Parts: sequence; C-alpha cells; structure tokens
Amino acid sequence: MTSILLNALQYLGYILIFPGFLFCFVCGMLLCGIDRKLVARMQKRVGPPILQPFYDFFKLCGKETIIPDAASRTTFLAAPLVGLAALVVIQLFVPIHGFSAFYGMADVIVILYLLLIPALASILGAAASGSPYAGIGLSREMVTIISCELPLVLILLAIAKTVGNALGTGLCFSLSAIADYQLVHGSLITKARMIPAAIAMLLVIPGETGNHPFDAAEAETEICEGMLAEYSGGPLAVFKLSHAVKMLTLTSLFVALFLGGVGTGITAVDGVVVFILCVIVTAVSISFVHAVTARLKIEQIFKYYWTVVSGLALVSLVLAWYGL
Amino acid sequence: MFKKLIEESTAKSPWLFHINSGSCNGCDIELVAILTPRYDVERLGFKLAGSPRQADIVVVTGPITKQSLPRVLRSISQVPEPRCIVTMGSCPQSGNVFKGSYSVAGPLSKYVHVDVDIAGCAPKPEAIIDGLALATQILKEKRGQM
Amino acid sequence: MSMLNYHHFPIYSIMVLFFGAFLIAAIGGRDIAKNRKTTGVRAFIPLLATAASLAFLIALIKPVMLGGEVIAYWMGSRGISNGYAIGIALEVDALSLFFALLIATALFVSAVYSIKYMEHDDNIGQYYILYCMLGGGVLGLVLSGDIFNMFIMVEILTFAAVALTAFRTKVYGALEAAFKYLVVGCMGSTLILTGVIMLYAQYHTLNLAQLAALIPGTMNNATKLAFALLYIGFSTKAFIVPFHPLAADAHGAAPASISVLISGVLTKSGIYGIIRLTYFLFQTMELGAMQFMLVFVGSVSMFVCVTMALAQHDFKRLLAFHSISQIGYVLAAVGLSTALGISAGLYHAMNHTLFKGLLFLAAGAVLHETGTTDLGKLGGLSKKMPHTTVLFLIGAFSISGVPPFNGFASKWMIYQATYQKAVETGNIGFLLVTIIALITSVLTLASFVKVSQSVFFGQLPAEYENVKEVPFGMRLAMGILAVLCVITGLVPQLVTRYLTEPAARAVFRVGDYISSMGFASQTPAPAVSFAQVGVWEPISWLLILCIALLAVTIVAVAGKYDRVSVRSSETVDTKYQLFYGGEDNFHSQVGGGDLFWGFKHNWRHYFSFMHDLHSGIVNDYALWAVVALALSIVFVMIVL
Amino acid sequence: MDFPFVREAVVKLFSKPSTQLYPAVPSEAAPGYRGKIVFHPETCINCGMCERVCAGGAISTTVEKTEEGDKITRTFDLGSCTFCNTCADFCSRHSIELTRDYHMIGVEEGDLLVSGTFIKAPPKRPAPKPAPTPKPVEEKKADTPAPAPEN
Repeated sequence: MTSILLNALQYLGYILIFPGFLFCFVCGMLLCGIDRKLVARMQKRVGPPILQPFYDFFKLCGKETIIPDAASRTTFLAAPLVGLAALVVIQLFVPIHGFSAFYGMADVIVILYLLLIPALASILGAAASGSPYAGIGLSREMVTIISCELPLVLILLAIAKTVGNALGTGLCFSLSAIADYQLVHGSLITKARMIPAAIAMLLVIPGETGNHPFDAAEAETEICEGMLAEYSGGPLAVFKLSHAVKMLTLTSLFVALFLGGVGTGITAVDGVVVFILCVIVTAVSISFVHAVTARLKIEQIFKYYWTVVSGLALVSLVLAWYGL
Repeated sequence: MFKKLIEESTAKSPWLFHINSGSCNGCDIELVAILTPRYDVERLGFKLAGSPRQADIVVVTGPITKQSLPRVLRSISQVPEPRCIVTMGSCPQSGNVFKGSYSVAGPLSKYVHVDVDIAGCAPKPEAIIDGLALATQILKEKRGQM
Repeated sequence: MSMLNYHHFPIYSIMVLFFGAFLIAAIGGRDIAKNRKTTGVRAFIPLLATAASLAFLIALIKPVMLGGEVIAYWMGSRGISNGYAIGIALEVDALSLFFALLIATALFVSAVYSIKYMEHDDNIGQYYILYCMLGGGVLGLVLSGDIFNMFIMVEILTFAAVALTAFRTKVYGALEAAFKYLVVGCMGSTLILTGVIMLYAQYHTLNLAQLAALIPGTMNNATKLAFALLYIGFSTKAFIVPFHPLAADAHGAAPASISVLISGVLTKSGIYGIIRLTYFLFQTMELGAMQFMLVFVGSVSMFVCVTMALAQHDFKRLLAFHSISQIGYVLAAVGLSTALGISAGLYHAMNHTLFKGLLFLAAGAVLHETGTTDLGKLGGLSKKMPHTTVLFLIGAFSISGVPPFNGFASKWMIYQATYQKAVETGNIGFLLVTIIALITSVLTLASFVKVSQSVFFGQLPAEYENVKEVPFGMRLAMGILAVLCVITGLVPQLVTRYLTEPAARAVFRVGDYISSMGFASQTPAPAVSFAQVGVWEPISWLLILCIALLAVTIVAVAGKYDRVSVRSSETVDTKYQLFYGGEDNFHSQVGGGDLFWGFKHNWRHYFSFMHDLHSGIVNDYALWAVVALALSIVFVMIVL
Repeated sequence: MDFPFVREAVVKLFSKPSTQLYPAVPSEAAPGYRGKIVFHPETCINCGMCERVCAGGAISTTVEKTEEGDKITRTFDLGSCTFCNTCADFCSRHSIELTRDYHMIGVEEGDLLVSGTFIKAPPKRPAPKPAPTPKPVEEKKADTPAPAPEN
C-alpha cells in the first residue's frame, strides 16, 4: 500500500516538479529570456534582463482579464490551460540523457501528434475570441503547422530508419530507444547522413514555436498579435508561458534526438547539461535566425519549408534508407 | 508575497500601445527611436504591443482629430486595468499649432484622465524614456491600489 | 434448430429491416393527411427494426469474433447438390460481422437522429421505407455468401440510396446529384452483374466459398476480366478515386441522416466487396502488383480528396470529400496485405463510420437550425449551440487524428503498418505512403479548423441571432457516436483484440471460409502477427494530461485566473467590444472556403487543374468510369 | 535567398552594445537643441512681440494693476509649444531663451508651465504733456491679454 502511495507520489513529483510543470516553467522562461538577450546582443543592443519573461508573466497575472462580448467564454478561457498542460505532458516524454519520467508510453510519431494539441488549443482559443484579426492569425498558424509537418515527418522517419538499422529491428519509433542508442553509439549528429536532418530540424524549431521570422501568425505590427488579439491578463500569461515551454520542448526534443549521449548519468546534473544544450540550440536555431532575418509572408513560409527544409530532410531520409 | 511580486513586475514590464490620432509622424518616429539599439528601452522591459488588450501604457500622439476621437477613446477603453495614459508631444496636450482648427477635437484631457504628459515637439528620446519611467511608477501605484 | 439459435441471427438481422419497410408501407407510405400518430409509428418502426438488427448482430460477437466460428447458413433446405452450391447462402465470418456491426450501428444512430431531423419533411413514410430497404440491402451485401445475392443487394441499396439522395427534391441540385449517382451507380452495378455472369459461365456456381475454392490457380483471361469488372464495380460503391465527385454531390444534397449512411455504410460495403474480391475470391493479394494497385488508389484517394476538401465552401461537401479521403486510408492499409495493415484498415473503417457519422449529424444539426451549410454564411454558432459544438469538435479531433481520439489510434497503426511494410520489402514507395498519410492527416486537421472557425466560432451573423440548440433526440444520436469515438480511441488494445484482429485474421483464413461451407480447401491459414513497433497508451496519457491540467488549473485559479470581467448590463460598452483597430464593431467573419490562402497560393496551379477537372458534368464522370475500367482491365491482364 | 546580416550578428554578439544607458548615465542634448524655455522677466519690456509671433499660441500674459504699476505675468505653456525659437528670435531684449534642458514631463496641471512676473511701472510722466504719444497707446493695446488658450 505504502509503496503504491510512494509510487504515486513519485509520479506526481515527475508531473509537477521535474521534468514536469515547475521545470518547464523555470527553464522555459529562462530559455525565453536568454533568447531575447541574445537577439538583443546580436542587434548591438543591451537587451532585457534574463528574468524579463518572469516579469512579463507576473505582470500579466496581475492584469484585468477582459472577455469580449463576441467570445465563447468557456473555450476562450480553457484553451490556454489545455495547451499548457499538453505541452508539459510532452516534456515528460522527452528523455533527459537516458532518464525519462514515463518510459515507453509515446513514440516519435505520437510526439508529432501531441505537438499539434497546443497549437490546436491556441487556434481554438483564437477562434473562440471572435476577432477577425484572430481569424487571420489562426489561418496563418494552421498553414505554418502544415508547413512544418512535412519536414518534421521526414526528419523523424529518417531517425527511425537510422536507429532501426543500427539496432537491427528495421525501424525504431521509440524515443527512449533512440536515446539509449545514442548513449551507446554516440550522438546522431556525428553521423554524416543525419547532418542535413539536424539542420532541417534546427530550421523547423522556430516555425513550430512561432518565432521570428516564421511568426506571421502573431505578427504584432500587421494583424495586432493575430491569434492573441483579444487575450489579456491571465490567459495571455498562460499563452506566453506556453510559448516559452514550447521552445524548451522543441529544443530538448532536438537534444534528445540529435545530441543524445552527452551527460553523466546523474539526473540532476543531466538536467543542467540538457538545459545548457537547449540554450545552445536556441541560440543557433531561434535567436540567430531571428536576428538576421525579417518576417516572412505566410506563402513564403510554406514554400520555404516544403522546398528547402524538406529537401534537406529528404536527403537524410534517402541516405538513411540506402544505408549510406 | 505574490502581490508584491506582481507590483514589482508591473513596474518592470510595461508594454506600450501607440495610438496616432492625426500626428505629423514626428513623435511616432521618436517613439520608434527609443526601441532602436541606441536607446533600446527593451532593457527596461518596454515592448510595443500590437493590441490594446495586451498593453499597460497607451501612448497617444497627434492632436485628436474629430475623426480619430471615437477610435482613440474606444481603443483606450479596451486596455485592461491597471493602465496608464501618456500623451506625447504638444499636440494631444493642447492642439499645438492645430489649436482651434475645425477638425481638431483635442485636447485629450477633456475626455479621459491623462497620467503623464511628455512635452516636446517632438520630445527627445531621453525625455520619452523619462516620461515612460514615470508612467511605470504610476502604473505600479495603480496596481497596488487594485 | 430452435428459432433462437444464433445461426438464424444473420438472416433475422436482414429480414427485420425488410419487414420493417413492408410494415411502414402497409401502414401507408404516403402522407395524405398530416397524421401525427402514424408519423410517430413510422419513425418508431425503423428505430425498432435497426435496434433489433443491431442486437442480433451483437449477439453474434461471441461465437464469431471470439470463437472464430464461420456461420454458414442455407436458406430453405437446399444446399450443396452434386458438388455445386445451388441454394442461397449466408456466410458470416468475422470480417462480415465486423462490417455488419458498423453498418447496423450507423443505421441505428441515424434512425434515432431521423425522428426529429425529418419531422418537418413530407412523405416521411417513403423516407423510412427507403431507409429500411437501404439498411437491409447493405446488411444483406456484407452477410451474403453468394455473389449473385451480393449483386441483388447492391442494386437494392443503390436504388434506395439514389432515391434518398433526391428525397429533398426542393434542395438545389438534389435531383441532379441523384441523376449523377444513378448513372455512375448503374454503370457500377452493371459491371458487377457482368462480372458475376462471367464467373458463373466459367465456374457454374455463384457461391462465394466455392468460387474461392475454384478460382485460384485456374485463372484465364475471362476470369481476369471478371475481376477487373467486379473491382471497378465495387470501387464505384466505395466512391474511391475517380468516382469521388459523385459522393460530394450526393452528400451535399441528401438529408444528413442519409449522408451518414452513404459515407458510413455504402462506402464500407464497397470496401467490403473489394476485400472479398481480392483476398477471398481471387486471392491475389500475394502479388506485389495487386498490393500496389490498392495502395496506389488508396493513397491517391486520400490525398486528392483531402485537397479537394480544403477547397470546398460547403460543410457537407467538405465532409463528403473527407469521407473518400478516409476511405483512401482504409484501402491503402488493407492493400498492404499485412496483418497489421488489415487490422489498421478495418479499425480506421470503423472509426470512419463513427466520426464521419458524428460530423454529418452535426452538419445536419446546423442545417436543421440555420437552413444552410454554406461556410461563408455561417459563424459563431458555438454560443447558440454549445452541445453541438462540443460534439462536432470531438468528431473533428477524431477525424484529424488528434490524440487520444479514435482517429489517431487507427491512423497511427496505419503509419506503422506502411512503414513496416516499407522496411520489410525495402520498397521506398510504401514510405511515400506513410508520408502522404501523415500530410493528409494534417491537411484534414486544417480543413476542420476551417469548419470550426467558419461555422462554430468567429462571429454570429445577425440573421442567426435566434438560433436554438437542436432537439434532444438529435443530440442523443450525436452523443452516442461521440462516446463511441472517445471509447474506441482510449482503448485501442481492446478494440484491436476483440474486433479488428479477429476480422483481420479472418481475411487470412480463406481456408476456413471455404471449408465451413462444405467445400474442400487447399489454402492453409498463414501465421499472422499483429506486432506493433510503436508505443501509445492513451489512458495513461490522458491520466497524466488530466493531472497536469488539474495542476495548471488550480494554480491558475489560485492566481485569480478566473477573475474575469464580463459585461454585466445590456448596454454597449466599448470595453467589451472586439478590437477592430479602434473602429466600431461590425460583422466581419474570417472563414469560408478561402481561409488557408497561404497554402493555396503555393498550390494554385494544382487547384486550378483540379477545378477544371471536376466539371460537374455527368458525361465526364461516366467517361472517367470508362477510363478507370479500361486502365484496370489492362493492368489486371498484365499483372495477374 | 541571402542573409546580409549573418556576419554582422555574429560579430556584434561579441562586441560592446552601442546602447546609451540613459537613465543611469545622464545624457546631454546637442548644442543648439531647443528645449525648455527660460524666461527672464527682469529684462522684459512687455512689448508682446513673442505672443504675436507664437504659432502654437503658447504664450499668454496677464496684467494686474497694482500701485507700483502693472504686474505682468507672462506664461509659456510648454505643452502647447513647438519649440520653434521664433519668440526668442523676435525678443529684442533677449528675455526668452530656449535651453538644452529636455526634461519636460507633466504629471499635474501646471507642471509644464513656465512663467515670469515683473512689474512694469508706468513711465514717469513729465508733468503736463499735451497729448499722449501714440506709442504707449499701441503698447496698451498689446497689453490686453490675448484669449489664453485653455489647457
């Protein structure tokens, strides 16, 4: 009885503290702050303090939450919470150097689909707000999701094939197995055939998180923050937090898929190591791309992802398929 | 504890919403200038918001023409509390050289309570930073009274 | 045998529907006076009949699905004489029963829905007569053990479906749609009849089991031609490419309760026919070329139809194209010829019946209340019809494959099956199918985002200010399907173990099918494996999500998240208006057919090509049918 | 597709930012900057030229009769001023000066007003003069307060 209780407590701890909610909150926000700082420095600015996202979050918590007359209240309020919870759950499945809180419960294809839920939550929240700006925003967000889907699918299939070939099972969808494989054989990024896929993944991350220059869905200067046009106060804070957590999730997914095998085996230390790797990935894929580009139009985003990025991923997939 | 935290955060993360009510663009350019690398108010937590729902400080420029008056007032009313209204440049404070024109409905203080006036035509970016810093303090006080 | 022996149940389940049709006709098929009493009785008879039919079939789960028995039932006393089957037979294996269960469920739910949905229509008696005929026809098709009876049933269901498509003659395009359906449907039926005649001429029997025992190994050109004819004939019933435009027209014009049957029942009967044809009668699925044919047609169907759906601006037409797209998934998975693939395909077929039924019923609810299904005219109904919105969203999430709903469970099995097949055969073509399936899935999501934004969210047009929630009976029907969608998504292991795996196993046990009818069979049942590489535990995931959601909500509520300001008085307060860049609010709904222009812009050449291709002229579609027939004859002649 | 700022971004990441840390480090306006108005009432002769040339109507004058003479208060409303320097240019006595001080923030009413008061004694009247010269008359006209702009 007590062991069941302890187990339950342990899992609750996983969900609430590490690598769940609290970890996501702190690390995601830090990542977001570091990203803003880095972008500022690349633009020769001082930039906001690293803790700025925390200030933003708490300030928004203290603001009034206005629900417009045209909005569908329940969906409007519930959408951000569902999106955040779904993101936290994805983070639970991403292994941290061999440690995964919930082993063998979801594989890469499932993760691909789970990533749709937060996006879908924000889309439905935007739809429920009734604003035409949000309508345009959600249309763009959906197109961005479609754009990112093809390269992401190709990348994941390439990884599944590569790891599966090496393990002799033919294909391997399990995230934990991919992580374990890298513990033994070294990071996937060291394999020449996976480098195009890794580059493609780096380019997919800002699209998935909706960062500059792929932020047509939330373009604050053109369509008044797009999907978030009617959100204020607490729900907006949760959306901003979701965005930060999404950055953490995707970068740590990149770390788990391509940079696995770096770590010590002590979970606490690995958490820090993974976070540092996440910061590096963020610096390269989010901050750097942000600093050197201007916002793309939505049809450009689509074209870019389905030609350049998908092409890179396809190269990897074909190389992996023929075992080159 | 959280109340204190929220108050502190309110002062450190004011988001601006800019309304141009018939301005000559001088002030608008100066407002953008404070976001440039040279002045970079993002280091103080300022950010331009795209929608009044997300703003804390409303910056109004221009002499409040009759056409823009209902739109300005509607946008201001859509900003959630606590909010702070800042007029920038001489126009929204008095009408400046447009004073007495048939198409000018200003000054803004006739319609809403204005918290901070930043004088200048157009104000120097440093002056804007001064004024906005003052506005954040007012914002913090308002948050404390909520 | 006593009357309650379960061997009688298949014929009961068919006859009860035909008897219901007869009974309604006996009461009086035509409304001379608007007699409420007989109207109620007429609505009640099909309800009872479909419920009884479903009950009989559910009673068969234990012996057939779990026990693995194949029920061979001879009508009358005639059976096999001189080694030839001369009697009329029913033969129910797990595959037949699986499809029959789907069909009976859809029939029952649609009957529940019809009570309220059809109450304002004229000639309800005729509607219900045709309804029962359609149901009996489809059930007869899937339970029949006799290829000529399959043809008879195809005829019954086609004509019932054509008549029901045109039932609302006042609806614009209903007669035209029915005419198109009639023309191409009759072509299909004729092809099936021709195929049956050719087989009979060759083998002197019509019994499926006997044909299955005789045909493999003795194929000549006439048999091959018969195969091609039957294949195209059943394709027209399943509406797969190139017969998809018919479905769109028929769905758009038919009442929603009939759309449920067309998409959930008729297309399944076509798929059933194709499976019977390829796996049982001709046993050709060992051939890579046949696998290629089904997988290719399936992939083309799923992709072409999903893009066609993205371009639609009518709710029901959009659903119609999705229907074919999902059938494409089923066909592609079934065509893999692996145990996992067939299991996944059947699972998806089941899910398709459930969620597409739900979506059509939701579309019907919208039509019932607002009188239109034009995406450009609707909007903001979620405030007026909250229950319908929730039910629609469950259906939309299911079809888009959002975890943990059922569409995800089956699609995910399909991805694994295709990828596994690709790895096993080393054929990169199957990998392409996986990719197409994944992309189709996200495009499906996109078009349902479009529907939810255009119909249920966004802004409410002034003319729908007085719209009310649909009656309870309609919501009940949708609720049943929604609950089934959630359950089948949450327990994929149970569904596969008790429903789809027995059915998939039956596909490989052709020998049992033949021998239980009393014929000698040489085909040993191969060992099949349903092993999956992926892992997905929806219940655990849902549990974690719930805990996380609860935690987030508690923190949020503690942080005064719920202290929101909502306008209290009736007066207009600008604070609670939408932000329109400062303008006063006016009706501005973003939605309709062109929502994803960023996507469409890049594909404009493709879309304009498709637009030109789908001319809407029945002659063109008949020509497509002829071309498809010619191609498949050539293909079959070459590869078989 | 080309990215002209790739090199720039990498170099700048490791170099010192060019931001002026304004509130912490005070900053001075450039020479010639026209900022806050300073009024020297002691040199003013109340000729009224400034008020006449002011486009924004920012200058107002009030006159109060006292025993010593007219107590004249000249008020500059910075909230209505265009900082064009015309008043200073036209001031023959250099009583108006636009400084380089740009800190002009108003929170309460009156924060943005600059005013100066002086007493203008009537000119010592030589005992009997036949008639008043036209000049003082004009001056008196100018003295009448223009309708002060509402603030």
